[in-house]
Amino acid sequence: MNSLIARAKELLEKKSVDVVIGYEAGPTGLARPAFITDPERADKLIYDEHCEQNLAVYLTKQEVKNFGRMGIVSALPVMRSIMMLISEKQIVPENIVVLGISAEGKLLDIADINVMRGYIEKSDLTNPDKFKTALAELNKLNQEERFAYWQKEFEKCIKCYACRQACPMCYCIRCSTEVNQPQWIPVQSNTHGNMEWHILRAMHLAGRCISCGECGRACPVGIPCHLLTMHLTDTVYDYFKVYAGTSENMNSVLSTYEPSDKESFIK
Amino acid sequence: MARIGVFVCHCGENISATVDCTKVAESIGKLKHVALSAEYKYMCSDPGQTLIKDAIREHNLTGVVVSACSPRMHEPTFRRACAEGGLNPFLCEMANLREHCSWVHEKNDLTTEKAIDIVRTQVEKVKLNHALQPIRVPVTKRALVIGGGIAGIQAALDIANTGHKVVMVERSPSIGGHMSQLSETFPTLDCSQCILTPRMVEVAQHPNITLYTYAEIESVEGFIGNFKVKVRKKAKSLDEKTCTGCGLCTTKCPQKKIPNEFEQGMGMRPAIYIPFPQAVPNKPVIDREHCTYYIKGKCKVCEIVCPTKAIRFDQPDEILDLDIGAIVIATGFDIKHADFFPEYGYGKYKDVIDGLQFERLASASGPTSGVIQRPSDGQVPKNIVFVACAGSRDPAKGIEYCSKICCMYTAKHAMLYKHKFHEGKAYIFYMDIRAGGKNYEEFVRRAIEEDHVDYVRGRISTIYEKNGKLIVKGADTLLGGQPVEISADMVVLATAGVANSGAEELAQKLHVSYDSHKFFAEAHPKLKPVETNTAGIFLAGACQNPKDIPDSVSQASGAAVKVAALFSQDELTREPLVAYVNRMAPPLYSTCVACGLCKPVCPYQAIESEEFKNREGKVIKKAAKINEGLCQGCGTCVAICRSKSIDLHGYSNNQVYAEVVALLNEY
Amino acid sequence: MNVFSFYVFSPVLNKKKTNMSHTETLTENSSLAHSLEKHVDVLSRKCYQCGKCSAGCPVADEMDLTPSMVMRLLQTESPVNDEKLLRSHSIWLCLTCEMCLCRCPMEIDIPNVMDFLRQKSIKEKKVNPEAKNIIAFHKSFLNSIRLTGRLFEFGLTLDYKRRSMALMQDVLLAPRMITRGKLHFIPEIIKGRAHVARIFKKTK
Amino acid sequence: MKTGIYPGCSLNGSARDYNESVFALAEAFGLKLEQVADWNCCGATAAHNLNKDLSLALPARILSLAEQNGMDEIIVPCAACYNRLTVTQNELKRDPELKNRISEVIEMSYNGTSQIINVIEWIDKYIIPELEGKVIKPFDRKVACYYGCLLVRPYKVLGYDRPEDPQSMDIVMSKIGATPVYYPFKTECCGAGFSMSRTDIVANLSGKIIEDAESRSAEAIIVACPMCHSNLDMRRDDINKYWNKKFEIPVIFITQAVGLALGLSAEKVGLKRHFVDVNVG
Amino acid sequence: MSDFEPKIVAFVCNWCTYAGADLTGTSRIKYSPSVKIIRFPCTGRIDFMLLLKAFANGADGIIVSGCHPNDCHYTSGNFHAKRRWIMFKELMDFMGIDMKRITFSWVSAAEGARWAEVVNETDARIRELGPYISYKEMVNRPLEEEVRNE
Repeated sequence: MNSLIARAKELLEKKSVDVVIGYEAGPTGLARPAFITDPERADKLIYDEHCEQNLAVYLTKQEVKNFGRMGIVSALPVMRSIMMLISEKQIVPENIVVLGISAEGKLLDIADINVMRGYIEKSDLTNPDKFKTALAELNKLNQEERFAYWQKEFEKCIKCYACRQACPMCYCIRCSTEVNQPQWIPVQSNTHGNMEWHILRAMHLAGRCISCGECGRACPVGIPCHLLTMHLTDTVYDYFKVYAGTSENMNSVLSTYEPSDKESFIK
Repeated sequence: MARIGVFVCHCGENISATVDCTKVAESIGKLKHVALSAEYKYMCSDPGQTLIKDAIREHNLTGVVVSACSPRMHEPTFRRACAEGGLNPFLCEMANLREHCSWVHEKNDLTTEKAIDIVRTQVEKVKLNHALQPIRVPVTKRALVIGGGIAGIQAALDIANTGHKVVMVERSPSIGGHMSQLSETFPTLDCSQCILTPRMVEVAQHPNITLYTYAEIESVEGFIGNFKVKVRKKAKSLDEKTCTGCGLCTTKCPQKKIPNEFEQGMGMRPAIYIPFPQAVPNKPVIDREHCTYYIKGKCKVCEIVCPTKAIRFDQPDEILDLDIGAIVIATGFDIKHADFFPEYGYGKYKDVIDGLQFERLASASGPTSGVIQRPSDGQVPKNIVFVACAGSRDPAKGIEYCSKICCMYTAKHAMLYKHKFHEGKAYIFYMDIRAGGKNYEEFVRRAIEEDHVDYVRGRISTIYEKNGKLIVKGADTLLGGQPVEISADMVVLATAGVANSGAEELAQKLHVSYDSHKFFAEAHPKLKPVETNTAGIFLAGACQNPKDIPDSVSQASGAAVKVAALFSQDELTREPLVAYVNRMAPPLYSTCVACGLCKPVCPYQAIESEEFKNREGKVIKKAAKINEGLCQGCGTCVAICRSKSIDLHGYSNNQVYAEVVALLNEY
Repeated sequence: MNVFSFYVFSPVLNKKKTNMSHTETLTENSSLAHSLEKHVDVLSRKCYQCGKCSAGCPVADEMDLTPSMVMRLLQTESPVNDEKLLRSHSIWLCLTCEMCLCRCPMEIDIPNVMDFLRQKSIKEKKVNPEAKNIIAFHKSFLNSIRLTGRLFEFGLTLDYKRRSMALMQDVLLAPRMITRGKLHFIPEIIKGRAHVARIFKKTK
Repeated sequence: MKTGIYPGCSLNGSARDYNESVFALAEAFGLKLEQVADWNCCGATAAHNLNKDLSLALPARILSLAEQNGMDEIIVPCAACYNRLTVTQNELKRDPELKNRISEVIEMSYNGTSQIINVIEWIDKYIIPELEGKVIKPFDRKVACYYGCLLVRPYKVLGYDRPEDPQSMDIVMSKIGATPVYYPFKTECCGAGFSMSRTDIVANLSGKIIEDAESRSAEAIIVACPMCHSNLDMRRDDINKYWNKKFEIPVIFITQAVGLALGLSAEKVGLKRHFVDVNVG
Repeated sequence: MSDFEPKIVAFVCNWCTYAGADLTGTSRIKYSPSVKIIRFPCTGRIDFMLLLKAFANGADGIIVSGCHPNDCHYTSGNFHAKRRWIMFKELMDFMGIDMKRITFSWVSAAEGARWAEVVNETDARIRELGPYISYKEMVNRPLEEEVRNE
């Protein structure tokens, strides 16, 4: 990815950004996030199939914001996250420079937000194929089986909230899990409390999830919690024909409405 | 340490017949924090209320639960009682044992158990109630009336006569609106000008009314009782103080070929003009678009001839800042010009005109001074065809709704024509005659029976010109759709009434909602036809939907009363059951992250954004903030807020949660 | 082959059922309005009888039921009126000039309704006797195509005369057409003739 | 860009004149017009009156053939065929299930790729731009442009010009020096397929059209539809008999008019085949 | 299941369904006492978490009801609720939570009789389904039983 390195160097030298958020090779050979502020270190940047993490999560972190203008290595999910974060007033486009990466891993020239929007609109916004199958499988099960399946999964949950931390959309400074007046989510970890947490999380991401699958990847005990939000992503599209993170002024599905909204279950 | 008083009402037999009130009182009495649990035959009676008041003092209660009828019935009663007893009224809740229990169930243990559950739930809730003070907002006692048509005039006069100040803003150079263009008015056929002009003058002279014509609303901020309105006074290029309205300039202006808006383009006017003889104010304005001086840079004839030297070519627009307490929207309607009906040839054939043009033709002050003549050759039409629903009830090319006024004014037009020209023939092609008003049906009958107007039930398919005649092809559906062909001298299209141009823009400035046709939307179709969903803004006249004069006037008076009622007090007090966004000590300030997702949810634009600055004045935190004046307490924002930073007084997260728990668990 | 005999002994279409996409429902015991809605997705109930269709219809004064009347009768959903419609002359007089649809405030596809009624009328053998010539012409027309793949005007004329018995009609026209080279005696028979014939069979 | 032509039956027979004028124009501007190989009749009114599937299948075959011939667009001079083909293309586009059924019937694959244009669109596209300086005999007459039904309706499907008071023909005519008169009968029906079965109706309707044109002192009626032409021209005797008048106004195909303006001979554009004489002065 | 007395919680809005239920009372229409009402200003206020809490606290069925579309006292609360319930229902289905136990309905202030129907219909359905054992088991499962098997 010399082109990427070159671009990053250039940006840093020109002082058009103060930090480039990207990936570098970690000790185990796997990729880890890198925050490059010195042009000389730009050549540390890599981009390969290991670079899965959604870096957009850092854009809202104060310690990263403090750097100043941020350049960020962005595959499609990151770009969509950025769109959502702009729509939700968490970041200002002026502070972000996108080093876009195409699906083929090539550096894209994302001159400005319009270009990015154009690129996103052209891209496939459905859930990644690897998850589609999983979703289909689950949908095949009957209600009891599904309930059993998820109970089994949520038994494992240790309430570490890694799913929350990994999600660029979970940027609240106080998560509702930390509310104890009333105690919406039980502190200790037990199956139904865990389930409540995952429902809460999924609902809060309804129409906002950009299907990066980061939450599932982050889970230390391997709960496929990303399927919940991704299922809602499908639902949102089925009902309202929108995908999250397609423009910098998305209006959130749950805070808008159309009188013509159709459902079949309200009597 | 909560001390709750519970009062179980028998409501005569109404509750005690099926619910064992004694058992309820007893078992509730056992609950923690319940200082007293009493029962009484009629809690709402005087002795009943006294019981509560005394109990509050004796047991210095921190909360009261009255277990009786529906809170929708007596909540105010008991809250007042508590207040009189020295307890904050919002520390009183009601358990609905009558409508929701005793009346809908049989007498048995289950019913009594349910009653206990209901009361327990309210006890748990009331423990978490907060003492609230009613919200007080000051009221600026000045009303703004937007639009100077008959509705606006009526509203302005009515408000002004209650002794309150009124500002009227009218877009055109004169007030009067569409009514001033009308010849006669149905169903009485009295002259429109004669009944309107006195009112117009009254507006101009009323000590409480400030009139701004040739002016438009620039922006509106604030909320009920406290609006901040910017008004743009467009430059009239004239010093109104020195101008005497002699009108010399208008006669001398060399540019005379401008289609006259007031005459619906059937007459011409100069570039400096007074819209019509009875205009108020009766002073000219320069139409800069057409004025030779503004186009070519020379002329200034008006300036030369003006005896009082009142012309001001370099006059700029003026922006006025007004503090307003209440707003009446009376921007009226417009007619949909029929050019979207190529088959009717409106605009192509001179003698195919619309209803308003006919009004001008029939008006004594009109271009033909009341003689109905064909625009093409000035001939008096020997026969004339009126086409109803030209655009109305036509989703394909026009609008789907019924414009309401056309049936009547078309009947009137036909009548006026017949009165002026007896041997003439008048056909009206209609689908239905909608004459549901006082003396309306009679009026239509008169047109048919006495004036021999020919009503043909069917729509016109096409109109074309042939040897100076207009061939009108219609059908008579009462004869099974038999084709009818009339060779007419003139055709009048009863074109649809539509929202006034700019209505949408204005609605957005005012944050009031409007319907799919850009008409302003009322707060409730039946019970709040005058209010908008924004407190303090009211509707009058045809800006809501096409209306005739009587309807517009009565609605205007209605709006005026709403405003007067609002102005009758110095402060508004509102139930404090509103939402609020939490605040805490720096550096957090609030757990709100200002994601703004609650903003679009609020139907009242009550959610604003507050900025927190550090010493250098740099914004270090943004958070949502609820405007108590606007919030109506629906709580939708509360349920939307992910970080639970918003909460609602009276229905707080804590309370509803406690209710759920209490309702389902016995302790 | 002798053109004349070729046509005179040609099989006659109207012995067979004329088919269309909505066959399956024709036996269904439901009102015309209902099957219209179901199969050509035309809602007769949208019509509020403004009569603009009748007003603009070029053949309205020839019709026994004007377009707006047709819509009204459909709305009644009564067997009697449905019968009336299928036996009416109007449905055959409709020229499909589409003026009605073009000007209908509710955009009701009346031409489509007419097609539907015509086809149903034939299917149920309720064709109005006065319309026999019109149908005869249509059938001769289709017949001509079925046999040659293209329209053979001369053959069409003869076949039509045979069907309609209007033997003397246009005898003066023919010679002038011939002198202007507007009438061939030999049909153009396309290569795909069999193919076209198959299409006819399949759409039965 | 390969442009094919679907003449349709009339242009092969009763409207040979139209056909000749189209090809004359094509020749004059060196435009290649290849016929859709082995084309069949579109089914016209008869088909959709009696048999819906057939009325879709016949045009579908034509369109598929055009696709097989690799034609990106096909000019369809006959308004009736133009209408049927376009309607079919539209129906099949709207309803994939129907499309499959029909392509099964015609035993050919159908994609609806070839674009259908009528004769006026064709003139607009290929001739008007080249017209500069080629008009040697301006068609200096008052003309009534008669569009008929099938060129403009159903508007939602054809999307050509505008349903009321269309202009495209008028524009072309004024480009070759003619003066179009105001003419409210532009889109009234001429009686169409009733030519034989209900000659009386045709005589009545066509009569109105002619009468109005004459009353507006038009010197010619310009048409772009063989059916309209045969009704207004070939049926002139019936019309005169019905109205018991002597209408003399000639009926000219727009292609013929353009041809004449280019200085092509009356024979060349097939004028000699008309029933009502046209004096080419 | 004869001795089974279902616990059903009704979350209703103050302006339509609560008033409707009042009307049921004033018109003395009988319905099952198994349903107990919690009053909200608007369906827009009803937090989906409360539904879960209801189940967690032993509810066997839930009714959520408010103003018909376009009738909302606050003009749009019920529309927002509608979208919320669409999402919620789809998610619940996906997680195998028994949606047959939740009734969503619009009941206006004029529909007293309808409220009784909604209640009785729900009550009957819940009685048929029996107590929500699977959920209760999950909730009541003691901590030590919470195995951690990766």
